[in-house]
Amino acid sequence: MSTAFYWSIAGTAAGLVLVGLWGILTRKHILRIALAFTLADTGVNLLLVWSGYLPGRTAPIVDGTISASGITSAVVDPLPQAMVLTSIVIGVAVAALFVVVGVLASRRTGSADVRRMKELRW
Amino acid sequence: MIRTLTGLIIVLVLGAVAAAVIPEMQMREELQGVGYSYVSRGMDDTGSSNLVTAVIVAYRGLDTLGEVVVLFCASTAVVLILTLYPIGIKASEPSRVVAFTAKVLPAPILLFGVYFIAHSHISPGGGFPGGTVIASVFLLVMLGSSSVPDGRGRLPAIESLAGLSFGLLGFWGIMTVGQFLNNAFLGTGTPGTIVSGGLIPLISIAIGAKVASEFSGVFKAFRNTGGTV
Amino acid sequence: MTETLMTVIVVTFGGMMITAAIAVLFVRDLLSAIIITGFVSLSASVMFLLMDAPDVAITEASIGAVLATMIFLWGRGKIGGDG
Amino acid sequence: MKRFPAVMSTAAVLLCIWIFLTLSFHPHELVLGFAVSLIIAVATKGAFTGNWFRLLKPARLAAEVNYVLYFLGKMFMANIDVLMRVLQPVVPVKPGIVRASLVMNSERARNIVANSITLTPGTLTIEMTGTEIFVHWISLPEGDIHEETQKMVDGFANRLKRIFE
Amino acid sequence: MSNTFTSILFGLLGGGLLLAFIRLLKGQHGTDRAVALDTATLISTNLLVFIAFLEGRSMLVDVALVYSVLSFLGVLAIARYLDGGLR
Amino acid sequence: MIFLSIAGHVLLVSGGFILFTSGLGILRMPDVWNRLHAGTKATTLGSILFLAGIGCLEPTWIPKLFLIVLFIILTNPVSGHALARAVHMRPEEKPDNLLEDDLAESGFEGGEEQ
Repeated sequence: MSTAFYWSIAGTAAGLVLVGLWGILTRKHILRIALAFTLADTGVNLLLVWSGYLPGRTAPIVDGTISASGITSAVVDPLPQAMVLTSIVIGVAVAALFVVVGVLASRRTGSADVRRMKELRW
Repeated sequence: MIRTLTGLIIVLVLGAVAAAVIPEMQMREELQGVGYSYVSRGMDDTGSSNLVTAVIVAYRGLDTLGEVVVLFCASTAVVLILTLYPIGIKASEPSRVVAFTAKVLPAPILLFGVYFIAHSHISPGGGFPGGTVIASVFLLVMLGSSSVPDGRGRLPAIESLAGLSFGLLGFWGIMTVGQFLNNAFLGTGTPGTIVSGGLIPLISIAIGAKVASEFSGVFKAFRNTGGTV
Repeated sequence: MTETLMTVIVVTFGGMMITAAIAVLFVRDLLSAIIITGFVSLSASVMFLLMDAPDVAITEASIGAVLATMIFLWGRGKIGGDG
Repeated sequence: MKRFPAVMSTAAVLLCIWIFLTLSFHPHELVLGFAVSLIIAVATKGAFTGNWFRLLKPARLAAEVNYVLYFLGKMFMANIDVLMRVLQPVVPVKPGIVRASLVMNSERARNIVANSITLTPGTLTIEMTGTEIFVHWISLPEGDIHEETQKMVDGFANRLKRIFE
Repeated sequence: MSNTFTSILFGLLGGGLLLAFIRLLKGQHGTDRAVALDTATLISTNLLVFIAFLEGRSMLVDVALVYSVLSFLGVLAIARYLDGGLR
Repeated sequence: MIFLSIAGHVLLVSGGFILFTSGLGILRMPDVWNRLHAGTKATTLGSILFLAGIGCLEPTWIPKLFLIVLFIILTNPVSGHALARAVHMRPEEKPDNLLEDDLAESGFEGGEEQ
């Protein structure tokens, strides 16, 4: 019982990644694929932050509530949080690029269906 | 049909892998390795109360510089593609209430953005969220009008200036103590006050300005190609 | 905060997020899919706060709620069609 | 410098917000906050508050307090109303959109009226033109609907006129 | 603050959130879903403040501040899209 | 102090109940405009009461809570109004149970007035 919420966070994150991947593989509309990509992105970010989470501790910001001496036993790991912070911003920039390229490709082929975008095939 | 089936199989296999691997990650009770080192030394090394900002700006400052470059490339690509292949639809007029709100609310939201950037070393926030908050002010102004806001030529200037100052702040460290992006040579001050953390506030301002101008540039390119924004 | 309570919150939000994620793939209207994606981002922000990551929560809220939604709405306006 | 009072009052309000955010009276914080709020106020041309110094006269203060109390009372009634409707087995609605005239000089006052109407019993502003306002009723009032709507709009507008004109 | 009381409050907020979420999934049109999103984000703002209160750290309130401001902007963007970007 | 504590608890419960009502209203109301009624009014008052309750229990947080309340009061009616107007702009999604519709009679379609 004591760690149920810990594992349910991981389950949520992994579930989001899987749902996103499934969407990327099976959907046809290019924007729907971009949305699924965003979902998978969110799931990966959750998983990363979860890997640095220690139950029962608090945020890694020093103020009146935690003392500077006992800090190593009071806060969660700041390193994954720092990575995720940059990853989120990159994620949205990549999504923007995805959407813009998708819009142009659909303009050229006349439909938003990825199966008809032959130029993007390899 | 075959597509759905293939996707389902791949996802099921990956799910099985995840179900096997994730429980192997034992729940930790203590900080270990590099995380422990950052937490135990962070306050003394950088003078920043917010250890996440300390990691982003000071310990992993070089990574952040690279990451800002990636962001720059992505936004430049978006703007470039949209400039090369313009697609135009006319935007509609907003209602009066929305137009008035778009005149009134930018000031306090800008203040929030500046607050998050300037207090990145004391409270949650930092260059990235502060920059996006400021960019969303630009978005609010665009939502409240049907025309393109001016500022042509100013956005790229701010963007280049911010990137340049990030680099120069790094080189300042080389000049004084022979280390790129060293932040402690200015003195770290008393943690928890606004003037502390050495270079961290300055670098946060540079990151914030860069993120804000890049996203604003993307939105401006969207607006220039017409459409709903 | 007791652990039971925390478990209930996390399970509630996690269940909502996964349900919403599946709904994004299956809902007929693309605009609705975009709105539901916004909801997933906002729930993720609450999850980040529960995991004691306020910086990440702020970033996710600002980006997921506004910037990503705006980009997808732009694309929806340009492409059209629901699939 | 026609906008000087507006810019200064915006800067003052922004400085208050800054102090509320930081909860600190350290000189560095105050100097930084003052500089930032001044820059933002100049950049946004003082649009946040307009000229608030004019609103601080004692006679107007009484009108403002009167308006706020009236508005809060109405908002409380609105929620009781919505609550009563939602908790019934069949939600009783009688919706309709009614036009009312709203003639005020100040764009600010018109917007305050529109937003107040949105937050008060059973009404929602749908559209506002130069002289008219369109209100959606959750349940149309008894009697002549146009008269009742006009009475409701004027309840706000007349109280605001004492403040802004 | 007693445990039962906390549970009651979480029940109320979470219940409201779940009801709004059901509307978000069920809603017939995009507009219904946008309305549900608006409500759900406001309830979540209160939930965030409550979590910060239970953790006892005032800095977490900043998250609720950003959340309330920016969720408004998101809903406004959706509304502006709906009111005639396509015509 | 005991008075503040009691007031805080009462405010919290009433605020939470009103927020719950808003969710219920969103689910139960028959058409989109009536849902907006529940969504804007109830959440605004509910947030005010709930945050006031938190403020009673933690008096040092009052400034920040006040800012949140201020922003909710400033922004919530605007988003409600924008959504309501958007519904009217989309004829295919407009509810058809209106007993009176002056706006459609006035021929207003949006976009053309200055």
